[in-house]
Formats: sequence, structure tokens, C-alpha cells
Amino acid sequence: MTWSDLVTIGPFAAAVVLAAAVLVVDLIRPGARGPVLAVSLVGLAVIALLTLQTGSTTATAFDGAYTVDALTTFLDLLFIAIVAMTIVFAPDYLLPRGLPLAEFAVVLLFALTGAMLISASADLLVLFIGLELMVLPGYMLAGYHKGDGYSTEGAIKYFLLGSFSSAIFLFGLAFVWGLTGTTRISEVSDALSVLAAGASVSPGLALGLGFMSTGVAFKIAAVPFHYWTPDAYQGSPTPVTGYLSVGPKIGAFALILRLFVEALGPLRADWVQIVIVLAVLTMTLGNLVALTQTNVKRMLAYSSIAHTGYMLVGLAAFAAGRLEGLEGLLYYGAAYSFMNLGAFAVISALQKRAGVTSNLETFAGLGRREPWLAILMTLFLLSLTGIPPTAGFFAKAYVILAAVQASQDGASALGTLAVLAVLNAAAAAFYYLRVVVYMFMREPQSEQPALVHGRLLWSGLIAATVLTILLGVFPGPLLDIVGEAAR
Amino acid sequence: MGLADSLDFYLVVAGALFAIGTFGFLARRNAISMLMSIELMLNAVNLSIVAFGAFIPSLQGDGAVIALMVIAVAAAEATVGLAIVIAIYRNAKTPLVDEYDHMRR
Amino acid sequence: MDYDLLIVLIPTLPLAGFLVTAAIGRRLGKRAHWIPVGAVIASWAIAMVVVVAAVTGAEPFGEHGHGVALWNWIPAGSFSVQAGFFVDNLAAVLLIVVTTIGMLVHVYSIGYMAHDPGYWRFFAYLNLFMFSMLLLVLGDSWLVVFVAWELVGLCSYLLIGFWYRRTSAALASKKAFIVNRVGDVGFALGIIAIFINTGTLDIRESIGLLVEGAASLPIPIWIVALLVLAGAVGKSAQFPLHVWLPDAMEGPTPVSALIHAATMVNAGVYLVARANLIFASAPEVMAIVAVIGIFTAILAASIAMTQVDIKRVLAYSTLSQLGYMFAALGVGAWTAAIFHLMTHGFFKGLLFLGSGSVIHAVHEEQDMRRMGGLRKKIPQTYWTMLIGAIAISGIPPLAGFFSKDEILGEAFKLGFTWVWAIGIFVAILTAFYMFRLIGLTFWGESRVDPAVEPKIHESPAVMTIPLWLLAIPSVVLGVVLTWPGPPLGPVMGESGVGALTRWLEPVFAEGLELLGHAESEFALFGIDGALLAASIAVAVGGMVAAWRLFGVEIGPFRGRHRPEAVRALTARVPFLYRASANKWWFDDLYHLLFMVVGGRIAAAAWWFDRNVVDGIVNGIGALTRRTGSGLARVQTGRVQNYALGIAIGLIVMAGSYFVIAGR
Amino acid sequence: MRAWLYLIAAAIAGGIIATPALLLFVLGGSADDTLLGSLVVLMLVSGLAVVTMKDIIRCGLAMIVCFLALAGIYVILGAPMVAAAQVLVYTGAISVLILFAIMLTQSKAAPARLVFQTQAVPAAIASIILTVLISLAVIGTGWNDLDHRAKTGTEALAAVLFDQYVLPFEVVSVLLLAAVIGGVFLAKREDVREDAAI
Amino acid sequence: MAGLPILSLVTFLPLLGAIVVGLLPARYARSAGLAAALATWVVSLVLAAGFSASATGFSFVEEQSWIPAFGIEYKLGVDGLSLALVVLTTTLMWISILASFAPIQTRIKEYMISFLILEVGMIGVFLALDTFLFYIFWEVVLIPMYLIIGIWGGANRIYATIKFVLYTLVGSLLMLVAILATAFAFQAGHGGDWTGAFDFEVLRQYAATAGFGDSLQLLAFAAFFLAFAIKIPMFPFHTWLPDAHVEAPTAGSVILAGVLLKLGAYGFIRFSLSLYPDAAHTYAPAIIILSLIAIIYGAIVALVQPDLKKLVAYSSVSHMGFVTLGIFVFQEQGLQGAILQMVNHGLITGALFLLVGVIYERTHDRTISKMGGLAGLTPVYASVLGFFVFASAGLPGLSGFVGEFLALVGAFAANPWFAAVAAFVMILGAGYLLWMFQRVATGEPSAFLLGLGHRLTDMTPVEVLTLAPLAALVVIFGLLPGILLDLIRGSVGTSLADVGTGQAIAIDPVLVVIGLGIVVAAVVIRLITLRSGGPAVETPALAEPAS
Repeated sequence: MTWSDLVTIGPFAAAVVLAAAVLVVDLIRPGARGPVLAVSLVGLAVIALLTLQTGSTTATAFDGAYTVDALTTFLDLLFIAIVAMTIVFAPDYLLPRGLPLAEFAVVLLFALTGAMLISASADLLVLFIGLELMVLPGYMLAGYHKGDGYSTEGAIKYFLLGSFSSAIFLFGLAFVWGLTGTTRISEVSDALSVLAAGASVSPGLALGLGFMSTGVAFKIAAVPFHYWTPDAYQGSPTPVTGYLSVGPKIGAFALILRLFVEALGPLRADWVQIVIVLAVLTMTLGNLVALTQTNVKRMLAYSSIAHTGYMLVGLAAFAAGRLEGLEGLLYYGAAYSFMNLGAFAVISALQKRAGVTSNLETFAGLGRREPWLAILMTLFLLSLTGIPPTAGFFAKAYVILAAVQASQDGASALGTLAVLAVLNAAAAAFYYLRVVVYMFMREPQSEQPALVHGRLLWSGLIAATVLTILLGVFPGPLLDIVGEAAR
Repeated sequence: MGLADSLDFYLVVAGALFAIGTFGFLARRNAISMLMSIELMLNAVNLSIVAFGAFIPSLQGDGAVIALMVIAVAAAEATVGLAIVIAIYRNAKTPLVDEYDHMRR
Repeated sequence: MDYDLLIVLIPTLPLAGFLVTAAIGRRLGKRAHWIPVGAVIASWAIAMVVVVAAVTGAEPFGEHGHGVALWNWIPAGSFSVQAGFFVDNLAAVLLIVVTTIGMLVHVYSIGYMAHDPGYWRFFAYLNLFMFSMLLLVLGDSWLVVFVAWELVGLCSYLLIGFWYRRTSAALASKKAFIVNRVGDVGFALGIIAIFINTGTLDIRESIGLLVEGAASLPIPIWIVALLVLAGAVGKSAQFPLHVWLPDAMEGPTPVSALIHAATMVNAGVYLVARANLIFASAPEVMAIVAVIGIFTAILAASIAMTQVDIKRVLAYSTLSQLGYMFAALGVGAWTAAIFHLMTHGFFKGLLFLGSGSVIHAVHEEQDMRRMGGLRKKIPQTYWTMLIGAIAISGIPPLAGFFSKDEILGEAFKLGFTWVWAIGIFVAILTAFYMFRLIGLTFWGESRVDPAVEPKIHESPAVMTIPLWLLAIPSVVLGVVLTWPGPPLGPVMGESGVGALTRWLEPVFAEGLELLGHAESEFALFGIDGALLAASIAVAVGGMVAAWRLFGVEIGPFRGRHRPEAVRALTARVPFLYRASANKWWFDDLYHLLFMVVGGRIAAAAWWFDRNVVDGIVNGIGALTRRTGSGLARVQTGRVQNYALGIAIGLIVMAGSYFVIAGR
Repeated sequence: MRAWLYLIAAAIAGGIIATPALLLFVLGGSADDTLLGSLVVLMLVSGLAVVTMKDIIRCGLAMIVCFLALAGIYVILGAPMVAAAQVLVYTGAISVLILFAIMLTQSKAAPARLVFQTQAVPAAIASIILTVLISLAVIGTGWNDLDHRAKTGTEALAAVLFDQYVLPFEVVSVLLLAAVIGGVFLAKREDVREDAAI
Repeated sequence: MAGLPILSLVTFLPLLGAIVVGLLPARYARSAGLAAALATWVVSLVLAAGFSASATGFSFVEEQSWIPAFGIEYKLGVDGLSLALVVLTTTLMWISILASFAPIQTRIKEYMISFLILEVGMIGVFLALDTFLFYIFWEVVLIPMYLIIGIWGGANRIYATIKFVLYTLVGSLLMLVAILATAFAFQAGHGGDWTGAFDFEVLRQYAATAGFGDSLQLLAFAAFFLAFAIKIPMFPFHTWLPDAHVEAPTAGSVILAGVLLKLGAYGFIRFSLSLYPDAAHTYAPAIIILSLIAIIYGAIVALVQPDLKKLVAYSSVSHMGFVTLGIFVFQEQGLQGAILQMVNHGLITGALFLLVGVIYERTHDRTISKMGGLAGLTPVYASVLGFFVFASAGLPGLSGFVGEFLALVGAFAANPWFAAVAAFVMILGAGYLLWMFQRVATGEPSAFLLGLGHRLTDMTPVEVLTLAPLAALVVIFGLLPGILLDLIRGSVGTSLADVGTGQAIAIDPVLVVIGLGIVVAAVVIRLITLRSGGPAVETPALAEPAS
């Protein structure tokens, strides 16, 4: 390994160091949250700067195992933002429950390293390890409220199914290695393009594809591999849920970009059909089941499944030959992250008082008790619904546009997909707006004194709000970025 | 040529072991049994990887390395998994996973 | 003299009167009538000036009248409606009737409505009506006429329902408006058809174009004629839209006199006369007009025989007289129709105002069975009404005789013998029911409620004077308008025919040519004499018959009311009696058809809306949610189930890849 | 008394393992084949034992056997390093860990109750189908392979590891670190307030 | 006015107002809200004053690149049509805000903010010249109305408001797909250049010259149609309307009927006709049939409504049927009539809802059968009600008549039977309106009303103030429709030029038979269920049952 290698992986390395540093800080000043927050947030800022700095040029390191390009930079920044927001939202929820902040931050930072590794990996083994490095902390975070039955239940379900899917994924990966004889993504795709150019795909490869698709579909919580999502999300501590609903999901999509789009690119024609089917199932089931939920966290879990479906629409459009699909996917990822984090932040803010459930009743009359929280929540929900002028709307419009284009290129299935997507969006409006109904059109059962929320939380919420609105009203800049990242 | 020299044989064995693991994972109720099943599956994968390493020219050596990595990953998973099992056992007072069904629908 | 201004003033004065009264009338209280009455009198005076100018063919009227353009009401591209007035001799004739009777009714109302809380409101409405009616007469664009057409309907609605606390009045007013609307739909479509055909809405221009291009029109001219006729039938309450007029008697009596006898109900006749060329070029429609007219005449007359409400008798008599007019229009005797329109306007107005005076005298009692012997108590009313009765019965030399005889004579001479025959029979009935009315009301011994008896008194001068003023034309108008020679001749300009014929000659000449009706010479000792004799005979016959049954007390003639004979007679023809008494069950029929069945249909439609149209919508929603909760069942909460699901998914996935790869 | 049973069991097991080996030997397979055959059988049988036996402790022991057999196969496949790691990490670390976990989590009631999920049968069917699928795929695929196994010497391994796979190697350490930290946090007993709300 | 972006000003002034209201303490909310609305109104009048009817195309165009990646622009422009509707909006807006002073007592601040944001959306829809921008404003309208119905509505408000939103969303989202598809078709037609792909004027040109592909036209038009038809609402997509109206607060109903329903019709005229002319001609007969059904059906159903608001709501369905009828016969008169009808319906129905609100304020009841004799108790109210009842019944001389009549002329030109069927509503309309008026205003005062005693006061000056302008406009537009006709001449001309004047349309008798079949079926089913005791419905009475 050379110095240039170190420079290239700078951000990643920095993330690892930061995790360790936070650990040390906690050893020095046990239980003090000020330093932890300060160190981690400042550190994240530094990492972000590093990322921007290194990301300015594409470079590869470790003889092609690690590569930095626009996509990496975009994803890394997104991950950093997600983690930062999660850390910002966490204290208000953790402290009343006597949960330490330091370990939380550390584990989260490890997850960050994993995600960054995925986004930068040019080697399938690195990709796999990165994936594990991203999800293992996820399991722990899910069970972070270890004294709580629900939290641990969610954690073990998440863990068991997660590692099950990892095994499946790995098995598929092994077959791909066996058939291509290499782990380097570029070489894999070369070898595959040779294969694909030749006769039909060999059964072994098909098997490998099947296993890998299953594993990945599980990670992004696509139907019918979504079962873990509702339980894990509902059980986890709310800030964690917020993180789980975006971090690992985006990470998994990053994996898809590296693995399917790049490594398995030559086999597009084969896997696009699967993606279309998955998209339909995922959108529809997610929304339909969400209609019947009375617990907002669980409802948002199902809604996150539905959003996976929308992103898959973008992926399908890309696979059908439209670069806009990929751009749409990335844009959607960013928009979705911020609005969803915002929504969960509001919930965890409400749950600051330990013992408060996330059932719909909690929201009754919120418009009276805490108007600002209610208004922000409404904004996030509208954005999730896809009402302009919000980020969610533009993201949806983007993927739908891509789908429409693809359909007019001849992939008529994509047209149906687009229509299904909008019909789903309409149905989704019902359950999102139901929360609004509770907040503004129902009276609270019990008049509780309004809570005081940390300045940190507010700043985080404001950040999420601003982003949600900006991405909706002035999508221009981000469009250029994703455009850059997509190619 | 003998079995020992046929890649297919190893792969089929690996597949069988993988299937066994799957069965265990689907059928056992005890959290730890499920954990063990997963270990079986991972080992099945390892077997296939090592077999590839032995037979696919361009994977000479790589296979072994990958296998080592996978072992490490498996170890990490086991650690976390067992920790979670212990944690939930404290709350639910039972190792039987199908009784952790407070969250459903 | 600037006639344009005068013409514009004729309708605008009442309009101004309406606006002012509506605005401040409430505060004026009992003085509220000054402005409206003043306005109407002024507009009458101006109208007379204009009329004289018009009928004497002074400039700028000349032969074919003079128009005043106001503003472009609807400038919708090719569809442009010029709001404007037009006065020709026909309009002039109508002006005479409308303004004169209108003025008198206004004056009369000062007395009649004196004690009504809605005094000011009444006069406001009356003025609004005058405006609308004059607009109808003067309008020179089909659409303007249609506006007036609807406005008079509105006024009729407002005035019938004037005593809104009476549910019967409210219902009657609504009925009148809606039934009229039925006709109006036809009229509106007719107007559109005219526009589609000719591309213009100017009455004269469009008629001209229609007639010359009659052969090649997008919409056949007979359809146009029928549609216009529908409007006329509605407004003039001809069968089958006659049901609203009798109920309209719920309104105050002056209203009945003005709107439902003398002016508005004549609008239909006026419309057909205006469009005479259209009808002339659609002979089959002419026949329909005749049938409708004469049928209405006999139908209404038959009903009038047995009604006991004094105003309803007059109402049905109005129907039947309008029937005469339509019959005349149908046979092409347009002049006769307009002639009868004028005379009838006066004597029917007189009769209604008289009946109002009677009702007033016996304290709002309208049932003739509780009247009788009022001759002494209210002599002026008695005499004036007697004049009216004689006039309508067609006894020479009163006005009714001339006009009615002209209709019948023309019908006969133009070959519509059946019209003549029925007409003659109706004449008998007319004389009969009129003198039944007189007899029951004024002659014989009083059947008035003893409590009221002593308080009966003659109406004030403000009411009786109009009666007399109406009685005069009822007597002389016939002679005046038909007298060919001196002394009137010179006044009206020399010629063989009467004044009215000559006035209307330019209006109808073309139409008569189209029909090929030659102006036949009047032969006193020929066919005309015979017809004359016949009409006089039947009139007298009807009169005498009435006297025999209901008594009489005129100078030498003496007879007493013989109820038993009446009963015997009705017993002889029980069906006819019940039919007449129940107005041939038309109200019941319509109620069944439109209210009961229609209501059911509407209810069905609403049910359909809630349960089918909306049901589908809600059904989709419910279905979605049920599917959702069904799918939620998959989420059992047990990891192994999830795992199995994943495993199956894995197998399917791998399998499908095999399939895809296989291809 | 019980000891006898163990002996009988061992005998049966030995028989099961020996027969195919002998068979292969008789059929004239190479020594490798024989050894491999017996190891494979041992591995699969013990694997089955892991997922089927009632007493979870025995499951754990069976798993150790299974892993050892696998290590043997690695050796035959010419990957002694992997075999070593297998023995060290699995039998040395993971299995022991699991056994400890078993000790910690065995409530007296547990073994008494039903071992299998109600869905054992569909599970079996699923896994059989899976086996078939994999086998078909494997057999149906022409692997561009040599017909002999290549041995990977230690230095070769090291070369690859520290040349191509240096990054994953280091990352794995991070992964383990993370796992340890998280594991410790989750497993260590603390009195955190119970909070039944979600 | 040179340089000053007056369109943006008129569009976003209410937003500014909303912010101000948000910052001020609640007790100023009313006055601030009214002030903002009035200011917007004034600006819109200034705009109208500065607008020259003779100008072709759009005036005061503001163009600002927004999302260059897709050539999406912030582009506003005004022509006669949109100007008329904007002024209608601003007028109704301050009227309805004034009308909510007394009724709305809770969360007045949020109320005003919702209304002002609603105004932003509505004006934006009328002014947007970029399809994407149009869609955004279109959706912006949704949420405030959702809140207005849901928060300040009646008992069943939540059902009503959710239904309203979902129903509208289904349509509008499909419209979004259509917008994108159109834009892409344009881009594909221009070698992948997005410039102008969402610019209405450019798209118009393209449609006029090259024209979009048939399949695209058919699909896109269908999507647009769904969105607009739901908004208008056309039969059979109308069922959200009665619910929404009944539950909405008075001012909400006023805006809903007065402006929101117009958005759909506006969309038809502006986009559907100009962008997809061929498809428009293809679909026209079907749409005309639906309009005729709506006209008659709405009137018939209105006949038996027990609730004043529902009655007016169904009358809206009937009246808006004239609008769609007028549009899709593709005749000059028809289109002019449709636009006039839009404006007049806005004024008259708005007024009727205000009047219902007035009586509801006093009685807290809208059941017709409980009313009666108001003419004696509250003469002013009764006469104003009567005035608007006749205006709504299309009395000539009042504004309602001209629009309907012109639409009829257009319909007659296309096919006399269309006009014949539509004209039938003159009777039905008079029927349900006068029957309602008779039951509410005439007769002896009902016990229910007498029971209210002194609480049943006549109209207050404020209420008169809210209705007087409407009445004045109704008369003015009745006597001088030229004001409007001159204003919209240009727009009508362009739209007709784009879509091409329609020829006479022959209707396949089979369709007619089917339609009649449906009606008959409904009646039969109903009569059957009637025997099995359906809800008793008051049947109208023309006259007292004959003796």
C-alpha cells in the first residue's frame, strides 16, 4: 500500500479513526455527551470536507480494489449527512431512557464506514465486507434499547433474517466468482460481457444471480423479502428507525449500483425483468398494508417499503436504457433520506417523554399542543406523499419521467409501471394524510404539557425541512450532481 | 477421474450443506440453533469458495484468502448474534424465537 | 318630434317607477302609488302620441314602422344581439291595449290594495310588469322578445304569489312559471333554430330570410314554426299548457285583470301574428294552431259552465276566448285575431275588475253560491259588469260581437267550417256561463253571509271610475274599429274597410298572399248576413237559457233562479257535469304524470347516485383497505415464517432466472 | 448403562462413515477419494445432526464435528491455511462461544418443549428443492476448470493476501472491532429503565 | 407597469399576506387576511386595467429559467380567459374571507393562512404557462382546501375531505404522467433537447405544426380529461362534490364552487384543446354525452335533495355540464358560452352558498323541510335569495342566461338534439330552484323557525356587503355580457384555431339507447327497492293535489 492509496481512502480511514476517537473520548469522560457530540459532529464535517477534496478527482487505490468517483462522493456525502442527522436527533430520545450516547455514535460511525466502503468498492469481496460492516452495526442499533422487549425482538428478527440473507447473497457471489474467476468489478463485467455475448447465461450464473438478487432485495426490503422491515423498524429506538429506514437502504442501493449496474451490467436484459416485478410488488404491497396501520412507526416502515418500490422504478428505467432512471434513483434517494429522517425526528421528539407510544393517538391534537412540530411533520408527510413543491414530489416526478421515457423507447412495461406508481402514490396519500387528520382535526385525549426539545433537535429538523423544500423548489443543483454521479 | 478431482462434487456437497443449514434455520425454534444453522450455511459457502480456489486457475490463492475473510465475517456475525440472543433472553426469558411475536401485522 | 326618445321612454318610465319604488317604496307607505301610477300614466300618454303617429303612417314610421337601436347586447362573434325597439302598426295596436288597461288597473289598484301591507311591493311589481310587457311588444330582436317573455313570466310569478303566506298562492305562482317554462324551452330552441337558419336574430330580417329561403334551410321551417308555437301556447295558456291560468287566480284581482286577461296572455297571439309569415309558409302548422285554439275554446267553455268561483269562471272564459284568437290565427284571419285580442282585452279586463269590486264588497268572498242580489247594493259594479257580459256574449252592437263574429265569419269563409261550427257552439256556452255568473252574483235574493250582509258597500270612485272607463270601449270599440264610412271614416282615412283592417294591412298583406286568402267583399245580404244572424241567435239563445235557469232582472225581463232545474239538468248528464266540474281531470293527470312519477324518477336517480355511482367509488376504497389488511396477515411476527417466505422467494427467484436465462 | 448406549452410537456412526469409504476403496478410488468420501459423509451426517437433534448441547457438539470434517476437506482441497483457520476460529472460538451462549440461555423448560417449528415439513421440502436446484445448476454448468486441484502454498497465499486483498484484510479487522464493541455493549448487563412503549 | 412583475405580484401577494398573518397575533388575523385579499384584488384590477383585449397571445409574460436540466421554466402569462378567472378569484376571495368573520371562531389564524395559500394556488393555475408549474400550482390548491374542509368543516368532514383529496389526486397524478410524457415526446422530437418541453406556448406551436403522435394524444388527453373531469366535476366523477360542499364551511363552499370547479374547465380550454386537438375531436362525442347526462341528471337529483347545500351542489353539477358541453362542441358560441357560464356560475353559485351560510348561521340547520315562510320573517334575505334563485334558473337579463343560451346555440349547431336535451334543464332548473324557494321562503313560518324567536334576525350589513357586489355583477354581466365577451374573444379565437372548429356531430342511436337503458334500469331498481322500504323522499308538488 502506498501513500496515494492512503490519500484516496482518506475519508474512509478518517471515519474509522473518528469512531475510535469517539470511543476514546467516552473512555476519558464517561457518559459526558457534550464532547461526544462535538467530536463526532466536527469529525463528520471534516470527513465531508475530505470527501469533497478527494472526490474532486476519480482515483483508484489498492490496485483497483477501491475507487473514488463522482458517485462515491455523492453517496458518501449523503451517508455523512444521514449519520450526522441521526446523531443530532438521537440525544432527545436516548437520554430520557438512560441509554448512552457514545456507543451509539461509535456503532453508527462504524456503519458509516461500511456504507462508504460499499460506495467506493471496486472489488466484490470488499463490497461484501463493506455490506457486512454496514449491516452489523445496524443489528446492534436495532437492539440498542436492550432493556426493551420490543427493541431486542426487532433486533433478533433483523439479525437472524439479515445474516440468513447475507449467507444467501454470499453463496451467489461465490458462484459469480467461480464463473468469472475474479473479484474485481471491472474484470467481472468484462468476463460477463463475454459470456452474455455468447450463448444463453449458464445455469450456474443464473443461480448466482438468483441468490444475489435475493440477498440484495432483502437488504433494500423489497417484497417479498421485506418481512423484517416492519418489526425491526417498529421495535428499534425511533432515531435508529429513522437511520435504518434510510442508511442501510441507500447503502443497499449503492451496492446495487456497484454490483448489478456495474459488475452485472452486461446482464441487464436478464435482471431488469425481475426488477420490474419486484417494483410492482413492492410499491403495491407496501402502500396497501400501510393503509391499515395504526402505529406511525410501523406505517412509515411499510411506506419505506413502498418508496423502495418507487426507487426500483427508477432502476428499471435505467436498466431499460434510460440514464435518467439512475439519476432519478439517486435524486429519490437523497430526497427520501431527508424527508423520512425528518418525519422520524418528529416522532422521536414526541417520544422524548419515555412511555409515549408512536400510535396515531399520540398525534391527536398535536396541531394545538405543538403547532411547529405538527407543521413540520405535515411538510414531511406531504413530501412523502409527493405533493409539490417538495423534494418528494420532484423525486417521484423524476423516476416517473424516466419510466415514461423508457416506455416510449419501447419497454411498454415501464409505462404500466409509471401508471401503477402514481396510482400507488394516490393511495398512499390516504395514510399519510391520516396523520395530518389526527394532528389537526382531532382533539387530544389527554392534555399533556408541551415538551421542550433540544436546540440540537430543532436545528436538525430545520436542516431537514430546508433540504426537503429546497430539493423541491430548486432541484437544479442536485440535478447536476446526480447527473454527474450517474455517468 | 475420481471424486476428489471433480469440482462439481464439491459444489454439490456444498449445496447440500447449505440446504441443511437452510432447513435448520427454517425449522428450529431455538435462537441458537438458528445461529448454528447460519454458521453451517456460511461454511457451505466457504467450501464452494475454497473449491473454486482450487480448481479455477485465475482464483488460485484468492479462494483461500476469500475463505479466510468469510470466516472472519462469520465470527463477527456470531459475536453480534450471540450478544443479541443474550440480550433478548434477559427480556423474554426464553430462547425460542417463535415466541418473540409481540410485533405483527 | 323625436320619436326615438318617446319610444324608448314608453317602457323605461315604468322601469324607472319600479326601480324607485323598489328602492324607497317601503318608506313611502301609503303614498307609494304616486310614482308608479304617474309613470304608467305618462307612458300611456307618450304611447298614444306614438300610436297615432304610427297608425297615421307619419314619418319616420311610414308603412312598415320604425326601429330604435340601443346597444349591442350580446356581441358574441357572429351571434350578435342588438337590443332595440321597433314600432309598427301591430305593435301600436298592442300598445293601445297594454298601456290603457295597464293604466286603469294601476288606478284601480290604489283602491283595491289600499289596506294591503305589501302596498308598495304591489305597485313595484305592477310597474315591472308594465316594463316587461312593453318590452315584449316593442322588442325588435327575437332574443329581446325572449327576455321580455321570461320577464313577464317572472312578474306573473311574483304577482300570483303576491300573498306568499298563502301556500296555495305560492304553489300557483310556481306552477305558472314552470308550465310557462315548458313553452319557453320551445321558444328558445325556435330562436336558436332561426339563428342557425338565418344567422341573424333581428325579427324582420330573419323572417324575411326564412321565408325566401324556406325551401333550403338547415332546420325545416315547419319545425321553427312549431317551436315558436310552443312558446305561444305556453304563454297564452292554450291546451295542453292551459292548466296554469285558472290557478293564477290566486293573485290579487287587478293582476288577474291586467296580466291574466288583458295583456300577458295575449303575448302568444301577438307572437304568432308577428311571425305570421313563418306560419304562412308552414300551412300544416297553421292547422295545428287552429285545432289547438278551437279545442281550448270548447274545453275551457265547458269547464266555465260549472265553476262556482267567480274569478275561475272568468279565467276559463279567458282561456276559451284566447282559444278563439288562436283559431283565428290558425285559419289565417290574423286581423280578426288581433281585433278580438283588443276587444277582449277591454271587456275581460272590465269583468275582472268588476269581479274584484264584487269580491271587495262581500269581503274577499269568491264563491258565487254565497252571493246573489248584489244588484242593488253595488249598482255601478253591476251595470259595468252587465255591459261586459253582454259584450263578451256577442250581442250587437257591443265590441265582442264584432270581433267574435269576424273570427267565425272568416273561418267559415276560408273553408274551416268545423272551426266555425265549434265556434258557434262555444258562443252559446259563452253567453250561458256569463249570464249564469251575472245571475248568481247580482240577481235573485242574497245568499251572502248574514254577518257580512250589512257591511256590503259600493267600491270607492278610484275603483268604479276605471270600470266605467273600460265599459266605454267595451261598448264602442267594435263599431269604431270596423266602421268604414263617416263620421269615423275621414278621421281614419278613407277606404272601404274598417280602421283596424287598414292599420294591420301592411303587417299581414304578405302573409295573406302566401296563403292565397283573397279579401272578400262584405255582403250584408249574403253569406255574411247569414253568419251574422247565426251568431246573434246563438248568443241570445245562450243568454235565455241562462236566464231560465239562473234568473234575470233586466227591465222587462224577469225570472228567478231555479236551482232544482239546474240540479235536474246536471242529473241528466252526470258525466259531463263531473268532467266539467273537475276540469276534465287535467290537473290530476298532470299531477300523476309529473309530480308522482317524476318524483319517483328523481328519487330513483338520487338513489342511483348514492348507491351506484358513489357506491363504486367507496367500494374501490373499501376494497383497497380490505386487500391491505389481508396482506398484512402475512406479517405473523414469527421469524421462521418470514424465513420460509424468503426461502420460497429465493427458490422462485432462482427458478425465474433459470427461465429467463433459458431463453 | 448410558456408556453402552454411547458406544453403540459411536459404532453405528463409525459404520456409517466407514462403509462408503470402504466402498470407494473397493471400487478403486484413490486414497484421496476414500478419505474425502468419508469426510463428506461425516460432515453431512453431523450437519444433519446439528439441525435435527433434540438436545441443543449435542447439536453444538455435532457442529464441532461437522466443522472439523470440513477442515479435513479443506486440506484435501490443498488449502491448509484455511483448514487451520477453520479449526482455530470455528472449533476454537465460535463453537465455544456458542456453547457458552447455550449454557447462558437454557431455561430448564426449553429442551422439554417441541424442538421443531410447526412448519418443519414445508421447510424440509424447501431445502430439498434448493438442493436439487443447486445440483442441477452446478452440473449444468461447464466450469472452465483444470481437472486437478492446485495447491496453494502459504507464501503464495501471503502474496495474494498482501497484494490484492490488503484492503479487505484491514477492513475485516475494523469489522471485528465493531462487532466486539457492539457485542460487549449489548451483552453486558446494565439496569436500563424498562420501556414497553414503541 | 413596465418591468414590474405584476403577475408574480398578484400570484404571491397572498403568500406574503399569509406570512404576515402568521407573524401577527391571532386577534389581527381577520383584518390582516382581509387586507391581503383586498390588496390582491386591487392588484388584479390594476392588471385588468392594464390589459388590452385586442392583444393576441399572452400579455405581461414573465419567463425565468427554473430547472434548466429539463427546460422547466417559471413562466407566467395572462390572456383574456385567465384574466377573467383571476379577477373572479380575487373577488370571491375577499368576499368569502369577509363572510367568514362571524362564522369562524376557532383557529382563525390557520384559517386565514389556508385561504391565502389557496388563493396563491388558484391564481397560479390560471397564470402558469409552463405545464410543470401548472401542475405544481394545481396540487398546491389541494392541501389548503383539504385543511379548510377537514378542520372547519361539519360533522362528517374528515370523510368528505379525504374523499376530496384522494379523488382529486388520482386524476392529477395521472395528469402529471401525461405532462411528462408530452414533454418527453417534444424532447424526443427535438433531438433530445429539453428546451421548451414544458413551455405551453412552445408546445402549442409544436402541436399546431408537427403535432403529437396519435397514441400519445389519446393517452395524454385521457389523463388530462380524468384530472379535469374530476375537478369540474363531470358525471360520473361528481360524487365527491356533494360531500365536500355539505361539510365545508360556507366560505369553503363558495371558493370550491366559485373557483375550484373552474380549474378543470380552464384546463380543458387551455391545455386539452390546444395540445391534443385530434384526441379532443375523437373524444368529443363521448364527453358531450357525459355533459348532457350531467346537465339533466344533476338537475333531477337536485330536485329531491333535502339539504340546501346538497341541492346547490347538484345544481353545480348541472350547470358545469353546460360548460363542458359548450367547450366540446368546438363552436365559437359554445366556447364563449362555456366561459361565460364559468364566470356566472362562480358568481351565482357562490352567492347561493353564501345565502345558505347566512341561514345556517342562524338556524344551524340546512334541512329544507324545516324552513318555510322566511319571506315574512326575513324579507331582505328572502328577496336576495329569490334574486339569486332566478339568476341561477337562467332568467334573461341576469348573467346566468347569456352563458347558457350561447352554449345552447353552440350545441344546436353541433346537433340540434344536444340543444334540445340541454334546454330541457330550463324546466328542471326552474323546478328544483322554485320548489326550494317555495318551501323555504313562502307559506306560513315553520314552527322550527318560529322556535328560534329573536335569534332569527334578518341579514346583517356585513352579509349584505358580501352579497351586494355579486348581485351587481350578476346584473351587469346580464345586461352587458359584452364586457366579458370582448375580453375572452382572443382566447376563444386561439383555442378554436388550435382545436379546429367542430363539424356537426352525429350521435350513434345505440349510445342513446344505452344511456336510456341505464336510466330506466336505475328507476326500476329504485322502484323495486322502494317497495323494500328505501328512504322516503319528498316528491315535488306543483299545485295542491287536485280535489
